[in-house]
Amino acid sequence: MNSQIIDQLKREKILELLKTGKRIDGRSLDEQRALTIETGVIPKANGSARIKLGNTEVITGVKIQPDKPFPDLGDKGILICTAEILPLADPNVEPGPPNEEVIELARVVDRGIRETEMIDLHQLVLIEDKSVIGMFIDSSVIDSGGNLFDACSYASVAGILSCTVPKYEIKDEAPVLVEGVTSKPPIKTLPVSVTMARIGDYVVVDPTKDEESCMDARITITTNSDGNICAVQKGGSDGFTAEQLIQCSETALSVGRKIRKQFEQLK
Amino acid sequence: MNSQIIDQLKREKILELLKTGKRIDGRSLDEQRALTIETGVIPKANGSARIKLGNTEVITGVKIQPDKPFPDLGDKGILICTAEILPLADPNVEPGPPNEEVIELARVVDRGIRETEMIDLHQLVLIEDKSVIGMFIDSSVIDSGGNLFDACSYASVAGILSCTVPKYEIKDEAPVLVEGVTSKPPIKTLPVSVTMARIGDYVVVDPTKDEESCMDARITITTNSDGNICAVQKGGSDGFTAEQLIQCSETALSVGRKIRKQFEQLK
Amino acid sequence: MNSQIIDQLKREKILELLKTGKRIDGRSLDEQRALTIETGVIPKANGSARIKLGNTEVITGVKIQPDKPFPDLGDKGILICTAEILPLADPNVEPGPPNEEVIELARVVDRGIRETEMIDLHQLVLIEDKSVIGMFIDSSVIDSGGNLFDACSYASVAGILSCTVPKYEIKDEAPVLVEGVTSKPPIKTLPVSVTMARIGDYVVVDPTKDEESCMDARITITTNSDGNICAVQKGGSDGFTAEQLIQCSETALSVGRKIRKQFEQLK
Amino acid sequence: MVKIMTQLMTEDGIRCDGRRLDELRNISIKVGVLKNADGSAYIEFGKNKILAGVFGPRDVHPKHMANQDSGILRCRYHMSPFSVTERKNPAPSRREIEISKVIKEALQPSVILKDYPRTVIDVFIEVLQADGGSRCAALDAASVALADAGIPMRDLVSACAAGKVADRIVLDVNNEEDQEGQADMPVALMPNVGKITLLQLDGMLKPEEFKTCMQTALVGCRKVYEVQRKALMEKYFQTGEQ
Amino acid sequence: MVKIMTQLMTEDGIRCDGRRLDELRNISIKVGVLKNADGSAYIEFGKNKILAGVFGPRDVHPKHMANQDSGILRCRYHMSPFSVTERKNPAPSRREIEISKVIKEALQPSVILKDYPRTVIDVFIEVLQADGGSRCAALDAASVALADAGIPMRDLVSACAAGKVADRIVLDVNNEEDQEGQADMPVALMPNVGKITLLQLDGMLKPEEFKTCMQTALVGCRKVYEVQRKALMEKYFQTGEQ
Amino acid sequence: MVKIMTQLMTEDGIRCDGRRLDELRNISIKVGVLKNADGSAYIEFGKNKILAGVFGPRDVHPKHMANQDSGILRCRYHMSPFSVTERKNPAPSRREIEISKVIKEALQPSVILKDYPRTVIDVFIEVLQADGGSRCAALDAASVALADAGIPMRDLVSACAAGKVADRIVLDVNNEEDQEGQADMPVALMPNVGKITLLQLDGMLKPEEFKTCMQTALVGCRKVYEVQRKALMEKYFQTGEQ
Repeated sequence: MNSQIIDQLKREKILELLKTGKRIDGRSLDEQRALTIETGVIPKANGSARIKLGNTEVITGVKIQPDKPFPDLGDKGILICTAEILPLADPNVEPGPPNEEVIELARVVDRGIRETEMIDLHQLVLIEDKSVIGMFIDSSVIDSGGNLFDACSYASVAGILSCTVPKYEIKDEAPVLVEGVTSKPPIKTLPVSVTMARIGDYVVVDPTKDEESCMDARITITTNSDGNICAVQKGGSDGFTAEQLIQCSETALSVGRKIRKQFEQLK
Repeated sequence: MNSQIIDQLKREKILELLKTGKRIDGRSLDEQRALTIETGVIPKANGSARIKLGNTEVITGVKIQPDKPFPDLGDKGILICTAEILPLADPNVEPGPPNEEVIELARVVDRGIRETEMIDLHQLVLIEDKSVIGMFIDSSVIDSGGNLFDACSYASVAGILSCTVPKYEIKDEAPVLVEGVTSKPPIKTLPVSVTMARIGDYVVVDPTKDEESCMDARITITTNSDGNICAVQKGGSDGFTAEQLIQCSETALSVGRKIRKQFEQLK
Repeated sequence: MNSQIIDQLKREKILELLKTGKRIDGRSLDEQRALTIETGVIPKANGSARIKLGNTEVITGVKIQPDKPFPDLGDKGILICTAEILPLADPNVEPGPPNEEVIELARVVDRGIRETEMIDLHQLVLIEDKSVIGMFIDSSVIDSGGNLFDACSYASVAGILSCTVPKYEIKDEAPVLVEGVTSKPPIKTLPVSVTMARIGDYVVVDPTKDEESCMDARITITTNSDGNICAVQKGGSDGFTAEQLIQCSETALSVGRKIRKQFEQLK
Repeated sequence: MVKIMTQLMTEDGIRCDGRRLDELRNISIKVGVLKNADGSAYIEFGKNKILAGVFGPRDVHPKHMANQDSGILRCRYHMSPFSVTERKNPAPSRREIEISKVIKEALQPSVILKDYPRTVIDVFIEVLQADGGSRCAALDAASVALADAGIPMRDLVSACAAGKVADRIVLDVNNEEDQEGQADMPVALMPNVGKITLLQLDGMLKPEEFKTCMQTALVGCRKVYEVQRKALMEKYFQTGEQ
Repeated sequence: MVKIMTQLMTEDGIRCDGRRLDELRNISIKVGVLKNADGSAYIEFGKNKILAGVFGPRDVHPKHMANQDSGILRCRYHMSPFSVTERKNPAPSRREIEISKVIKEALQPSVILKDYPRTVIDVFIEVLQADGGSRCAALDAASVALADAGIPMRDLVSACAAGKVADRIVLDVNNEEDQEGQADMPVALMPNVGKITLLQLDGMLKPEEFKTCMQTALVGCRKVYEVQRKALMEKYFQTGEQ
Repeated sequence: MVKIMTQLMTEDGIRCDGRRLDELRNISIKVGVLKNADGSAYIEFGKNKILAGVFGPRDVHPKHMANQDSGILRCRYHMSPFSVTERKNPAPSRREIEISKVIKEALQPSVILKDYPRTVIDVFIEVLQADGGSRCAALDAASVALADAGIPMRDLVSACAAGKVADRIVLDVNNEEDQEGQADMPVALMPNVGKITLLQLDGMLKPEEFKTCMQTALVGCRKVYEVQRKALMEKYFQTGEQ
């Protein structure tokens, strides 16, 4: 209850500022917070990244290991992105099986990377229908400061870009690791997720935790290097107008280009 | 609490009527509610039925797919009947894993069909000990108006009777679907489940939800086409006399014959 | 709360006695309760034992069956010790998945038998990397009177000592039981677990439930037939001094020798 | 594994099920089909067969989930084991949990929850047979079921997908188009208020296509709205009930 | 897979374990075998070895499960991992959950719950070694354990199965007869009240056989009752306790 | 399967990672690394990389777990899926649950819980990369995080393992030594109070070796203590905060 009153007061303050074109932390409406990316932070993983997006911090580790393909998908390797919010990241998170928020987070991050076709999964097949390479991209939010969707997506992309893929040979129908030989993963494009929040009549890019606590609705749009829109997820308890959404798609493309430049430097 | 008082008043009213040989809905004591059966309601399933028994409504779908046999049962196909009460069927049902009531419901429906040997499981073997046909008969209660045992049983039997079994050939020890060739399932007998409730000194057939809320004990008896008694389950927090139970077994046979005629028309 | 006051009073009483070198049940500080061992109590199991340690009572059954080895451990059979506290053993135990206490209990019992290398697991291999013998040693506490660690450990050891291992032959790469031929399990040493509780400045061996309810800390030390210390687990919400722990290790050896004599008679 | 590739579209824009680019599948909605639920609806949308039942406003259990200032909305989207080609495990999958959440958030703007503090409105959706666009069809049925339960609402919610198939934008993607096509975009609209309350996209669209696709879906939503409206009218005015 | 078919009965009606048609297996019951439980019993019934422990009446947790007007009875039937031929997973199976329910409902008529509103009586049953008829043997032990706990009761509950083996009705079906025989019918009786509180059947019986089978089981229940009674007498009168 | 046996020690007592018998791996601790937690620390201990975050004292949920006379301490030790060689299932294993318990009991004597009745202090530990001795490193970080959260404490808890490798007692067992060596003994010490709050052992030690091993570990704990102290000093005195 108390926190509802505080959220209400926050909202009034935030809206007042937005009317003058400003945000609490001084950003313009379509401005992201600073993104810093560090890779190779988990040397035991095949790829890893620790990213900060404002006060939000995420660590991603990538594990690569031979696996059986999914039935009916024998000509593709396996790619699975997960996300969890560690209980040390947020006073309101409780340990236990993932709730609907976390399941949505993980699935949206996964779809952004899957639907842009970032990785050429056909190149991860060892024996068709029998043995493929599996890539597990696990993201852990370690400090929760808003916009976990983009933060987990950026950490996952950076983790993948930092990967070295081990080589496997087939012996007696079973994959055997070839020591000391690695390659880069088969990257086709760079997905960039951009999340926006509507607060009243204003749409802001990369919302903070405070902005999220009083937003009306949320939209996450993932674009690829060719300027295509590949994945969208609307969230939150209210809606958008069609005009707002078209505007959001344009913002996602323009903001996305800046982030993509940061990714280019990791390649 | 409130509802306990209401159940008590209901019981008094129901008993008063029973003394004059009547039930609230005008039926005689050994009379079932009208049963309507519609098959083929889920065209994507191999068999399906939607049945109404008074205010109770159940949908059953049958899925048929190759499977591995159970260990030590390599000469038999697989038959599994399940049942669940959808939360939209009843204001008191909560989503979540099945509780003891639902587990009992599913197991009693399954045993009725299994113990009468409705299906000749030996005819569902593709390669002994290696590959068999599995039949999954899943029932969902969509409106709960009492006597779910019989309703789920009838829907399951009707679903099975409506089945077309796809043909599988063995190639390289693995079953492969033969498109466009189907057969009827190997039916040996028609099981009919009849549930009765004891309220005071009276035993009524096919209890409604109101009758169940104030019954003393319950008995479900399943018979087959040859007039054998094949499965029995007593429930409820009180008991029966031996005489009552013998009377119940006779009622189950006579009422069962009427229902079986409805099943015959589906063959 | 009430029970906290009672625990406090118990503690005062127990400490008062300890100052005079006595315990409530008349034992000296380094004296165990009487241990009685009965084997063969579950004839359908491959081995079994029912032990009483004071008021604590445990039944262990051993099941032996062919299994696949763990990956990377293809030259060893499988040994798994579990433990559970049945709800009939203790008014405070609730049915349900094991809590942290029970998980610790099971893992400490398992480690005591594993780390002493009681069983020569290499002798349980049928085909290296493919097929091995698995031994499942399941302990159920049926009456809880304190010191479940030692009680479950003794019951497990006695259960193993009472085992007859069936013979398996390999046919078509699969293990087949050879009827009527059995052998003793390949025993290398006899582990003995000794648990001590610190109450104030005193350390007592084999604590009762009352002593446990007011102890400061607990230590379980398992030794083998050669007088080695092989497994240790400290528990409880306070600590020990180094001197106390060294004293405990000596007590574990001396008390252990007496118990081991009881085990010797089972061989 | 042999995959038989269906041709998804003829050269003159006729789709694999015979529809034109901007044509909806057949839709029929029945209102008030369940006796126990406070409100209910059954929809057939192409091959989708979906039931929705609504209970509430009613007390919240467990109580600590209640909101002192407002009612809450809960939603469960569930698929029957027999609803899809391979038998589905009846336990809710992660996909079903996500869809439950987006449906809840798509319905929420339409429901006036402020009037019912400390209560819950439960929306239970059962997919008896699934086809492409099942989340939209589920939403359409759920919104009608909420209205049937007498819940005060700002508007109905009408949902329909559009997508990209054989390089062309099409309305109301079916199962084959969803699986073999290039993009699928489910959209939900409050037609009178003009708010989009659900928008998802899987696939690949150029910015211009994104706009066209959304507009196409919105046209579909408005068509669906007419079907919803007619179904409610039929129950409440033609049959004379309440 | 080679199955060795045991001959279940000789021509002159001697069963595979040497019993006559109407002969019970050996039964022994010990009362008060556990120190922590408020009441307890241990039964050996053929090769069944089963413990039952009772706690209560005591407070209900969680509280919302309590009944203001009456005590409640809970029952857990559980099989030890080593109780059957193949090691059993210790988590309760669906079969164990169903048996827990039918045992609870078989005991309930015998227990006077009205005297203890807002409380629970917990019956915990552990099958240490399972043989045919384990649910009946479990019931027999549980009823004695309830009496040992001093719970006010209308009667004991005495249970025993009958069945059909090699076309003949037999008393007290053992494991081989259960698996290879034609019918198994567990029955529980309150012997003085004359109420049947458990009746199940798996198999195939003609209507006449159904009657004979039930009567046969009831005769068995009365024999079991004598064993239960003697076991309680031994504890409470011969040893002079209480 | 081919196992490459590392030689764990040279004849003149140099270990596989180049350390001497009594030499710790590199340790670095950073205090206050998380913005949301009330207290936090990050430790690198050899190849271990571990985060600890502390919340509280705060209200207990569910309430019935609260203690009227004292605060309670909860602890969760969790390993990231990418922290070990084979990807780990994110659900907590039995091993992680046991380690959570022993860490909680190792920290408990250091925390003054009596001052905060009805509250909980939550310690959350995340192992980002695991090496030998991860439970000790986790404890070291957790104790610093508790101090950083301003929780009143009697002492820090400093933890370090010793073990037996190639027949010699060594300080601070690494991953290879843990897997191929003869014994691993994690120890936690409250250095000023002189209490040992964690002691475990897996392996095989003669009684004399047991003593030496424990003393070796205690020397290590005292060295770790200096690193913990310095890390806290750096945050609270050099940077001038608080």
